Amino acid sequence: MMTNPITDQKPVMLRVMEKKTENTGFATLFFEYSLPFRPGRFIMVWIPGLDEKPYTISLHDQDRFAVTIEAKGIFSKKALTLEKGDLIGIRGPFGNGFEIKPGQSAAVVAGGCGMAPLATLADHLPDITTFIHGARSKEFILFPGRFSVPREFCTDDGSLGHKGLVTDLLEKNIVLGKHFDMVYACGPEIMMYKVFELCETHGIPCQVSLERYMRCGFGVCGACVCGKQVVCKDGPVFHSRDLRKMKDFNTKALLKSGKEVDLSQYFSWRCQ
Amino acid sequence: MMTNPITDQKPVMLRVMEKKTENTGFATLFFEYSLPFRPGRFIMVWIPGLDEKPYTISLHDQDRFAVTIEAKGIFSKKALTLEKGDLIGIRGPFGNGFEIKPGQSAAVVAGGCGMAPLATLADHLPDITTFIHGARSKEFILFPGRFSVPREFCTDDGSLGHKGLVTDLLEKNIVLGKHFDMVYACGPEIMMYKVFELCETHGIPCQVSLERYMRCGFGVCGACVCGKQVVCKDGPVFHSRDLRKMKDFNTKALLKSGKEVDLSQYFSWRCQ
Amino acid sequence: MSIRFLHKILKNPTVLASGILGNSKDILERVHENGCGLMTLKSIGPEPRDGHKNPTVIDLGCGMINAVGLPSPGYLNMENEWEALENRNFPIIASVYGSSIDEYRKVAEYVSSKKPDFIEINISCPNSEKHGMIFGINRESSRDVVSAVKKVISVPLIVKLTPQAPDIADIARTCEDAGADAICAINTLGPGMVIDIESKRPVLSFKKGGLSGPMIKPVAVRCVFDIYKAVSIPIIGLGGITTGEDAVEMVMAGASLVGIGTAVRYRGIEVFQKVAGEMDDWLADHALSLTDIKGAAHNE
Amino acid sequence: MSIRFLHKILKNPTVLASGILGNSKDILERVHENGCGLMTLKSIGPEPRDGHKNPTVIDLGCGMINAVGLPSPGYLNMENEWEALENRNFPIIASVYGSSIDEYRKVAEYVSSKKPDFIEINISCPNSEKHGMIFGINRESSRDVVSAVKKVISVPLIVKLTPQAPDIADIARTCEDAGADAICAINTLGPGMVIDIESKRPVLSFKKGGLSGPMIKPVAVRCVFDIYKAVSIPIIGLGGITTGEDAVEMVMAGASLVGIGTAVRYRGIEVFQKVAGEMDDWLADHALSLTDIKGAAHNE
Ligand SMILES: Cc1cc2nc3c(=O)[nH]c(=O)nc-3n(C[C@H](O)[C@H](O)[C@H](O)COP(=O)(O)OP(=O)(O)OC[C@H]3O[C@@H](n4cnc5c(N)ncnc54)[C@H](O)[C@@H]3O)c2cc1C
Ligand SMILES: Cc1cc2nc3c(=O)[nH]c(=O)nc-3n(C[C@H](O)[C@H](O)[C@H](O)COP(=O)(O)OP(=O)(O)OC[C@H]3O[C@@H](n4cnc5c(N)ncnc54)[C@H](O)[C@@H]3O)c2cc1C
Ligand SMILES: Cc1cc2nc3c(=O)[nH]c(=O)nc-3n(C[C@H](O)[C@H](O)[C@H](O)COP(=O)(O)O)c2cc1C
Ligand SMILES: Cc1cc2nc3c(=O)[nH]c(=O)nc-3n(C[C@H](O)[C@H](O)[C@H](O)COP(=O)(O)O)c2cc1C
Ligand code: FES
Ligand code: FES
Repeated sequence: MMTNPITDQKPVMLRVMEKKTENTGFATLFFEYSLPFRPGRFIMVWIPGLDEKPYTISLHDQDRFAVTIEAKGIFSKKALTLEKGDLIGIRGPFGNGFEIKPGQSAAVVAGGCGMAPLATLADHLPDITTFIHGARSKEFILFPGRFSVPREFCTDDGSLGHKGLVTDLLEKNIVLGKHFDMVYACGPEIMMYKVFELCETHGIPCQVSLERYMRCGFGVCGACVCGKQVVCKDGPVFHSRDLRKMKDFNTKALLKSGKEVDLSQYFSWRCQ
Repeated sequence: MMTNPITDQKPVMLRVMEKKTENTGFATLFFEYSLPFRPGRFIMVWIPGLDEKPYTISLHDQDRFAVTIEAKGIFSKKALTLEKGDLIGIRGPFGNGFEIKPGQSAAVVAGGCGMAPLATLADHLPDITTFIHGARSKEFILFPGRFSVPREFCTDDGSLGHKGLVTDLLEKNIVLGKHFDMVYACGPEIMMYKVFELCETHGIPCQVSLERYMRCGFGVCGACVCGKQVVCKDGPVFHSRDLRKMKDFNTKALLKSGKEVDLSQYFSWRCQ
Repeated sequence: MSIRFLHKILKNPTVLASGILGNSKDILERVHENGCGLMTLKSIGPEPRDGHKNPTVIDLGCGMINAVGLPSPGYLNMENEWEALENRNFPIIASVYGSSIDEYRKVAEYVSSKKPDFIEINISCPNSEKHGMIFGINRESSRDVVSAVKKVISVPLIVKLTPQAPDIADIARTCEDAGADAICAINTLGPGMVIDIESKRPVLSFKKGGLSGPMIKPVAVRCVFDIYKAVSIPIIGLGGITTGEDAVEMVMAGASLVGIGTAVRYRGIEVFQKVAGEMDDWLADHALSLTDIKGAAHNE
Repeated sequence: MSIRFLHKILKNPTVLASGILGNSKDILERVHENGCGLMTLKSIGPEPRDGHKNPTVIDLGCGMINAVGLPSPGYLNMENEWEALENRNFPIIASVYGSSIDEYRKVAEYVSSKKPDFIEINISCPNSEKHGMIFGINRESSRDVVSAVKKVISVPLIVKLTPQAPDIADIARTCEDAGADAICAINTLGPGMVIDIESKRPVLSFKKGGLSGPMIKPVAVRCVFDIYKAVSIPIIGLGGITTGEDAVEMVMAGASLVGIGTAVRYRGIEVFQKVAGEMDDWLADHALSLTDIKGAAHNE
């Protein structure tokens, strides 16, 4: 089957080329297709008859790309029942992606499924000096053996590495005198906020990747706004210089209805 | 005023840059604009509130082009009242244009206003060995002094050159042993038909430029069909190999209503 | 990909849209040679009409706008054309318009005597103040014109609908009940208007015109989808079809045949064989037949 | 290019279309900072609604198709938003929808108490089986909803119309007679449908959706042209406006202000200052004012 080019216009159906179960409740779907790519960008994944949701590109090389999905609600659970050869609709990529400057010494801080966008960053970034990954427990650690840079782990239950938060490890590194030109973080919003605060305290710029409910993916419908920012278009990656002005960062988000609510209320029905 | 690019889509208004009265009832309107050009192509000229008609490009150089219009009906008469600075709508160019092979020895045969498309051909064609121009009388000879190749003239009233038809002159040249690889002709359809017949008799290929009532200019509406040919798109220039199969050539044309009539009836309301 | 449409076997499901390339036998023959399965003539009216002054047809990039103004020699002035068409080796639809039920009946009855394979009544043309449009947006007038024409013709009747109808499915159902043998949808959309801002004037001499081509495809697909749910007679789906994939989409919405008009602009007269070939290829690639995919978008 | 619109002076004639970028003060403020003269809020309804499942908004190249499904927190659940908007330094239109006259009245009355600069009633949304559309295609229902709402609000009333009305000028005139202070035209066109042929399913979860963007501009211009002839209240013209030239065209058709929605996709939030700047430049080049060109396409 010849595939039409994937664009940010109407979805194009692609066959799952391979499916890899990462660990409890996570799987990676591979597609044979070369997307125009930058780490941190995302695609909209459509399961006809069900729904369409944004997913970060978690792997990208010459002739394939992948998304890594955590089973949460109806959609992601259904996505994980897909098998090799099944068709899925894709449009994109969307969003800005991470800002990368060669030669910068960088820390990468991933929480749970927040590993997905950071994985391609780590694949592409030459100068990671610290790579921190936190998860609920050992079984939830993504992509073992993938990266050349070793990760420092932490888990909620202490089953692997430090028992505690990724910010503990980041702070330790900073306090121990390690120099970072940039910190990249993705995970639960509260975690990203804590990373941001820590970075501000120590005068280190950071970039985090936000998540909001999305419809269009290209900055028109307003579903994903966060203060003055349009997450799908201006983001999903935001730099410290933006975050300082984003009073809704870690405080507010819009429900599907457009209702503005506290983040806790928002995440009570959204993933995490 | 910045001008939008002229295309074969909606008309773009251009200012008349210069107007040159050629002689009794003829004028050339110049425009400062560089069109993608081939001799024999035409544009649609729109006078807002009045009508839109096809005109051949009668001059083309680096940064300007021109149309040469003969005052006939309401439209062309109105066009000739336009002055420098007036706005006129233009879309195009349309049509195929003449087929030109370098190194071919060519005869060019123009009748009246049929000089217009042949003028740019003569400007571009290096190897004209015979250039014949017929007109009603001396005052109707177009573009004096323009061409490097001298013209052989003929007039209906004998006021300049041979008294008689362009085909007389063409035949004389052939009979005298002049060799032509190609004959290019434009003028009244009956004249072009006679040129074609003469060429067929002597085994010389020819190209003629036909005229039909036109609407779209790009081969959709069918106003201009001539047998199996769509004059605006497949033509207006047709080669002997087409003409042989075109049983409507010099016999039939469609009126505005789409009614198929004899050419004489057609031209009783069309120019010439 | 030969296919049966009512009483006729066609070489493929492509149809030349009415108003494209005209009525003379030669050009229709060329369209047929270029792979078209069924040729519709330009709509024929009761009186000779020159149509509007130019500009009448303008390309807009993702489609066209036109207000040709229903030029027609008038149904009584086409003897040459009918004579030539008598010896045709291809199937045709003769399209008919009028401004009253009487005119439709009169023209259709005469045209029927010339034995086209089908007669289509254009109750949807937006280009003329007086003609057509009114019939296609109203249930009663649609019914009356269809039953009047049906009584006087001896070939199957196709009714061509306008997307301006507030409920096109309802009109289609009404036409079916009144005796239509097939539906053709859609005619041009709109009307629209394009103003030239330098001259401050509408570009079309008639000011308003109908939209066609790729930009109307979503509306055409929706109309065919709605009509398919409402009727059991076959549908000729058209509006923006340019590629085999577009044609497949239209069939999935419910079309039996696919009309092509504006795409002649973008892909030449060869568009018919190209689209038919692309449909074939797509079906072969997917190991499906036309029947398999007809109306497939209606499955849950 | 500051301009008076009813009782308000706006910095320029550009208007953010309803449903684009939403209702929160911050984002509207950003739109204003990016050069927009008047910001319309996403339509507010009687009940909380999540809208349809995705896909809801798809780009088609020469425009978009959407069936967002009128998501709304519900008019009683927006206290945060209203509170924030109280201290705004920019003018807004609050857009309201309902599925009955009572709902329109109830929501509009409440919204009026929050003192937006204008209230717009969306009697034209095609995205929901139940809501809106029906009002805008019918003369009686348009009249009734306009006069009902007019009675209970204390800010000027704008009525947003649908191009699906068989005679939009007639609806506009009816609305004017019923007390509308301005007309907004047009809402999305269609509806349309896009089918994915591989999965054989309509791409939008709601199947059908409204078309917007460049491909609907000719219809929008024609509607504004028709309405301008029929009414004397001002018109907000929108549908496909992407450049200053598009805006000038819409003004020549008869618009007083120009709405921008889909073009945010093609030119970013900066589209407002870009379009306003391009309009200014065009007018300066031609030594004309907005007033000079308003309705200019109507001159013979
Ligand atoms: C830019 C971006 C990138 C992303 N990248 C990834 C990625 O790489 N990997 C990944 O796994 N996810 C990613 N996500 C998140 C992803 O889009 C989905 O939100 C996630 O997969 C959950 O979707 P779901 O439909 O399965 O869950 P949902 O259906 O949204 O369900 C989540 C939880 O909330 C509940 N719930 C759902 N709807 C409601 C409701 N209306 N009211 C109350 N409760 C409700 C469900 O029952 C479930 O427990 C990304 C999001 C964004 C914005
Ligand atoms: C490809 C192409 C290239 C052309 N190039 C040129 C060119 O370079 N220069 C040029 O001068 N012309 C050219 N023409 C011809 C041109 O398009 C016009 O046809 C010509 O200018 C006459 O137009 P008009 O409107 O002035 O005359 P028309 O209005 O067509 O009138 C011509 C004559 O017919 C009469 N008439 C008009 N309409 C009717 C009717 N319905 N019934 C009865 N009588 C009627 C008029 O009164 C007048 O006497 C070209 C045509 C084609 C197709
Ligand atoms: C120039 C032009 C002329 C047309 N004339 C007619 C006509 O005479 N009768 C008719 O029923 N439809 C007419 N139509 C409508 C087409 O048949 C067709 O319904 C419409 O263009 C949509 O199809 P398309 O997008 O493939 O062009 C015309 C369309 C165009 C572009
Ligand atoms: C995603 C989207 C959502 C919309 N939501 C609304 C809405 O809630 N209320 C409304 O009156 N119009 C809504 N519209 C219609 C627009 O306001 C506008 O009328 C239409 O899109 C045409 O303008 P445009 O071509 O500039 O986008 C919406 C349009 C889009 C594209
Ligand atoms: S998802 Fe529509 S604006 Fe971000
Ligand atoms: S002018 Fe329309 S086909 Fe030639």
